[in-house]
Amino acid sequence: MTDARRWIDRWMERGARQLARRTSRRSLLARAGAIMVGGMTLPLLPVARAATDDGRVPPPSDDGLPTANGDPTQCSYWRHCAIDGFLCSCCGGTQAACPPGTEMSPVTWIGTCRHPGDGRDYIISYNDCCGASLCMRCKCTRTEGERPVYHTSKNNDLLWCFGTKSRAVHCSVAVVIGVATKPT
Amino acid sequence: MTDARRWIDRWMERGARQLARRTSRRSLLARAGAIMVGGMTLPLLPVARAATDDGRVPPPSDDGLPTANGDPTQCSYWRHCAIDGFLCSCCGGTQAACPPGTEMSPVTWIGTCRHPGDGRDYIISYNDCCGASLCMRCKCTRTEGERPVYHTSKNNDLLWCFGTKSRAVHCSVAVVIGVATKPT
Amino acid sequence: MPRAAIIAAAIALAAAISVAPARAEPEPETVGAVVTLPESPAPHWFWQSDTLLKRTALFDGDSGRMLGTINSGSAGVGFVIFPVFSPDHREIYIAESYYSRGVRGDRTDVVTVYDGRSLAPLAEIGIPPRRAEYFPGNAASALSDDGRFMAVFNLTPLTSLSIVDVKSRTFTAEVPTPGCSLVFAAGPRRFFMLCANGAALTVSLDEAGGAPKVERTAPFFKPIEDPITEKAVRRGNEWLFVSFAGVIHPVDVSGPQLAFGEPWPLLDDADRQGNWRVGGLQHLAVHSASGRLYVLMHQGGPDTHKDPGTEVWVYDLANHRRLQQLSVVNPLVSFIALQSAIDPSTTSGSLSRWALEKSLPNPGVERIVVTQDANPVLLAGSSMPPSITVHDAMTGEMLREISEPGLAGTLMFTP
Amino acid sequence: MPRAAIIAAAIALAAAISVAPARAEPEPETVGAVVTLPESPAPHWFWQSDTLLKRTALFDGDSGRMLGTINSGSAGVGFVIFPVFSPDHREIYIAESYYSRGVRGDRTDVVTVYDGRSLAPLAEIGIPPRRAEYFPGNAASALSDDGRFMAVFNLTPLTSLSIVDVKSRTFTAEVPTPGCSLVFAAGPRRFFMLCANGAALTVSLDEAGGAPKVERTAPFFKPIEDPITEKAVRRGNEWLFVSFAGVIHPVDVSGPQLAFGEPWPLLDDADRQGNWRVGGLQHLAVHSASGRLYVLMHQGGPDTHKDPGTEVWVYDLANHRRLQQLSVVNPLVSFIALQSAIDPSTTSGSLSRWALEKSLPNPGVERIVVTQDANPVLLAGSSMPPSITVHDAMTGEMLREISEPGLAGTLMFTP
Repeated sequence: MTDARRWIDRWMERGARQLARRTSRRSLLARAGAIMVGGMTLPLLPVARAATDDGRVPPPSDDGLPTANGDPTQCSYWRHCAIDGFLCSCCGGTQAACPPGTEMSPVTWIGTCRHPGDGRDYIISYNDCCGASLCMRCKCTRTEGERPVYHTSKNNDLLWCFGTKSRAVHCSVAVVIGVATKPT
Repeated sequence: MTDARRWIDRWMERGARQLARRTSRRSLLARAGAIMVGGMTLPLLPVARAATDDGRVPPPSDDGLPTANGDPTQCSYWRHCAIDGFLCSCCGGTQAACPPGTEMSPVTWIGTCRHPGDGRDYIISYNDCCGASLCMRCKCTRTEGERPVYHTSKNNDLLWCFGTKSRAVHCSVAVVIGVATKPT
Repeated sequence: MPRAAIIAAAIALAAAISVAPARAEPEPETVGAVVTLPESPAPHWFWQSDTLLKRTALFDGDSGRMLGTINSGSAGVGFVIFPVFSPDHREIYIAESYYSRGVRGDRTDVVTVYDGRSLAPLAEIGIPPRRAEYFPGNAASALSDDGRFMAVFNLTPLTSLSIVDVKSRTFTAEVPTPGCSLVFAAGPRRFFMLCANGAALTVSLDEAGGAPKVERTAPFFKPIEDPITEKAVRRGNEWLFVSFAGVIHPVDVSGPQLAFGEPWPLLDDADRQGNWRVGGLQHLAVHSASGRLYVLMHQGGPDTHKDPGTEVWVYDLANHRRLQQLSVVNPLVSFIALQSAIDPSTTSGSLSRWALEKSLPNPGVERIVVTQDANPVLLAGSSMPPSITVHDAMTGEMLREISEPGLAGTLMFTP
Repeated sequence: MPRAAIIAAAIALAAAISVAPARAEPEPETVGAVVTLPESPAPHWFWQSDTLLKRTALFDGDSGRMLGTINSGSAGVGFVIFPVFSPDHREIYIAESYYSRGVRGDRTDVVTVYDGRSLAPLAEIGIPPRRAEYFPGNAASALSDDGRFMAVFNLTPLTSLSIVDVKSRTFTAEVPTPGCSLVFAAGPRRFFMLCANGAALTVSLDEAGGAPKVERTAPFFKPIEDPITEKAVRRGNEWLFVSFAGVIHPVDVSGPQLAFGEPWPLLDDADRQGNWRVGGLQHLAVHSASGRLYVLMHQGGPDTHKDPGTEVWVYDLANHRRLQQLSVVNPLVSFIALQSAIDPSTTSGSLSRWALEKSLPNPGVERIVVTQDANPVLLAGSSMPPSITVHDAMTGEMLREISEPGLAGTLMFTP
C-alpha cells in the first residue's frame, strides 16, 4: 500500500513534469494537476517548479527484440502495457508520433512498462492523437496498473484529447518520458 | 424497345400520379417530373391532371406464401425486387411504414414486382425513411430493372430523402401503389 | 432466431402499433405511414447504445426485433450515449455533443428531450461544452429520483456536473466537483460521485435546481489497494459497487447522509485459486424484486478488470450466497450462425452449430443487463463480433439471439 | 502481410517522414510529434473512402500501411466522399455535407481544401446545400484539367453543377443541367454529364468560372436497351464507359465537340453463353502507359450490374483483345486469415489458408483500381467483409493483403 502510494506519487510527479515541459498550456495543466491532487491524499509538485527540471532519457533500443514485444504495430509491444486505443503505428503515425492531420494532446495518462531488453522500467506517456475520427486499426486494450475514471491520471477509458483544437480521438502513442527508479 | 418504352412510360405516369396524390409538395414534384422528362424523349402527364385520378389498389395477401418471398424481413420478399437499402421491417417499421422517429420521403423510385401468389405485376413505390443514420440491419440490394443515376426515376443508388426535414436515410419501404397492366 | 418467430413477432407488433397494415384483409397502402410506439414499454424492451453508429437502439427481447433508434452525437465527439428515462416513460433525455464539421469546428453540447413514443426530438437544452468523453461511459448522466433534474458529468480534466431542469427545459447550474467523477442519483434533489481518495461527494440542489450544496464523505473504499469500478447497479435506495477483487460495497442513499453498508466478497478461496475475476464493460446487473445480483466473471490475472466474461455468477442479495454459475453463449458462434443463417431447428443446422461451438474459442461477453418484470430476461452483449443473446434470467437458458444489433455496442439500458 | 514486411516498411517510412524516431541510436522523444507526408505521393499510394467511418484513408500499396486519413461529412449526410487531387499534389479538394446535429438540423455544404502533406484543412468554400447523395458516388466531382475549377454534382432531384474556383477559393456558379447527371472533366474549362436520353451535356466556363455554356450532344448510347454505367475511367483525352451488356463506349474530349468513338464489345458469344457480365461498384480500371483496360466480371443474369466480380479481365486497348483473365482473391478468406493472424509463410498457416480457400465460397470484390507507374499494382477491394488485396497489375499475382482497411469501403482513388 505505502509502496504503491509512493509509486503513484512518483509517476504523477514525473508525468506532471513532462507535461509541463512539453506544453505551453501551463494554466490548464496547473489546474489539471490541482484537480488530480484534489482527490488524492498526496501533494503534487507545483508545475512551475517541476517545469525547470529536466528528466528526459532516451528510449531503449528495440533492436533484436522479438516481434511480439519489439514491433510497435503489435498490441504486445512492450510500451503498450497500459494503452487503450488504436495504435498510431497502424494509423499513419509511429509509436511516438501522431498521423498526419492530427494533433497530439499535451495532457495524458501515465504508465510504466518494463523493457524486455534491458529489464528497466520506463515511464510511458500515452498521448492521444486528436482531430480525426477513430482509426479503427490495431485496437489494443491493456490495463496493467489502469484505474477507474475517478482516478483520472491512471485511467485509459478517457479520451485524452484535452487542450487540442478538437476532442475527437484517432489513435494513441506511447512516448518514453523517463525511467522509473525502484523505491529505495 | 418500343415495348420497354411504353413500360417505362406507364410506370413513370403512375409513379408521378401516386407521388402527386401523396404529397402536398406539388411544386417540387412538378419540377421533379419536368426534370425527369427533360432527359426523356417521352412526355409525362401534367401532375395536376394526374392527381385527380385515383388508381389505388389493395396489396395482394401474402398469406400462405413461403418465407422466402412472403416474409418482409427477407431480401427475397416479393416486393423487394428493385430495392437497395436496409429493410424497414428490420428497423422498427414494416414493409409499408417507417420506424419511429423517421419521416417517409414523398419522392421515390418506382419498380414493378410480380406477386408469387396471384402472378400479377404490382407497381412498388420504394420510399426512404429519413432523419436517422443507416439502420444497418437487413441490407438488401436488388437491381431488377434498376438503371444508373442519370435515369433518376429508375435508380436505387440515390438517397431518396427529398422534401424531408433531413436528407439522412435510415431504411427503405416497399409500398404497393398500383397494378401494372400488360401492354395490349 | 427462427423466421417463424419473427413473423409471429411481426404480427404481434402489428397489433401494438398504430399504422401496421392488416395482413389478413389488405387495404390500399398509403405513402407516409410512420410507426409509433405504444404508451408504455413492454417488459422485455431494452436499449443498446452504439459508439460507431452514434445511436441508441430499442430492442424487444421477446421478438428480437429492433423497434427504433435515436441518433446522438457526431463522428468525432459524443462517445458517451447515455439515455435516461422519465419515470412516466413519456420522455427520454440524452446529453449530446456535436461539432459543426463532424470531427472539428465549433462544439455544441446539449441535452435533447425525445418523445417516448415517436422518438422525435421535442426540445434541446444547451449545456456547457464540457461533457466527459470516456468509454463505454458508465454513470455519465443521472436523473433525480423524481424525474425533474438531470445531472451530466463533465471532465476537462477539471470535473463538474451540469444540472438541467428537464421539466422547465432549462440549464440551472454547473457544480465544480474537485477530484470527484461520474454521477449517481441519490434522491429527489441529490446526486453523488466517486473521488480519487476513496470518498464520495454528494451534490444537493434546492427546489430550483440551484444553490448546490457539495459535501465529501469519509473514504469508503481503498482506491489503490482495491478500487471499486464505476459500473454499479441500483436496487431501491441501495447502490451496489464491486471492487477489482470482487468485494461488493453497498451505498444506501435513503437518509440525509450516504450510509456505507458492510462490504462482502463474491469470491471464496477456491474462486481466487481459480483466478476468477470480475470483468467487462458492464459487469453488474440486478433483479430488484427477487434480489438476484448478476456478475460477469472471467479467469485472468490481476488488472484484467476489462476482460470479457465467460460466465455470469448469480448471487442472492439476502444471504450473499451464490445461486448459479451460468456460462455465456459464444458471441463468435452466435454471430457466424446468424450471418450464415444456420437454422438450429434443422439437423444440419444444429450440427454445424455444434461444430462451431467445438471449434471456436469463447471470447466472452462485455455487458449484461436484466429486466425488472416478474419473468425477467438476462441480456448478454458483445461488440466484437456484434452479438446479443436473450436468456431466462432465472434459469439462464438462452431464449433467442438478436442478429445485427449494431457495430460497436457500448452500454445497455432498461427503460 | 508478414510482420517483417511491416517493420521494413516502418523503417522505410521512418526515412521518409520528418519526425520519425531513429531506431538504431534512440534519442529522447518529445510529446507532440506529428508525421508529415513526403512532397509527392509514392507510385503505389491510393485512397479509399469509407461511408461509415466518414473518411477517406491513404494507403501505401507497397507496405500495406495506412498513412493517414481525412474526415468528411457527418453521420447523416455526406455519403459521397470523392477527393480530387491538384495536379501538383499540393492540395486535395473534397465536397462535404454537414448537419448541425449529426442527422438533423441545419445543413451546410462546403468544398474543403486539404494540405497534401499535413492533410490538415486549409480553406473552406461554401457551396449550395444540394450535393447529390448516392452510393457509392462515382463521378460525383471533377477537377478541370488545369486544376483550377472543381465541379460538384447536385441532385434535389433537380440536377445541377456547383462550380468552385479552388485557386481563388470562391464559389463561382451553379449551372442547371436538366435531365443530365454526374460529372466528368473534359478540358481546362469544360465538364460533361450523362443524360437520361443517352446524350451527353457539356458545360463550358469562361476564365472566371462563370458564364456557363451548356450544350446537349446527340444520343450516343441506348439508355433503355443497353445503358452505360457511370463507372468510367479516363486515359489521356479519352473516357471509357461500359454498358450493362459489356460494350465499351469511348468519348474523346480533346476537340471543341465531344467525339464518340466506335463502341466495341468486351464479350464474345462464348462469354455471353457463360453469362459473364460486368458488375460491381467500381468495375473499370485502366493503365494509361500500357493501354491495359481492367474489367471486373462475374457470372449472373440480366440486371446484375452491381454484383461483385470474381474475375478481372484485362484488355489491350490497341486491338481490343483480351490479354488475361485473373481470378480475384476470396475477400472472406483474406479477412479471416488476417483477423486470425494466419501466417502463410508457415506450413500450418499455408495449410489453414488452403483449407479456408477450399471451404469458403468466393463472394467476389466490388472495386478495382490500377496505379499509373511503370510497375503498376492492381488493387481489388471488398466492403463486406472489409478487404483490400494488392496485385502485380501485369501478372495478377497477389503481392500482399491490407488488414483492417475500414468498415464500409466505397471508392478507391489514385492521387
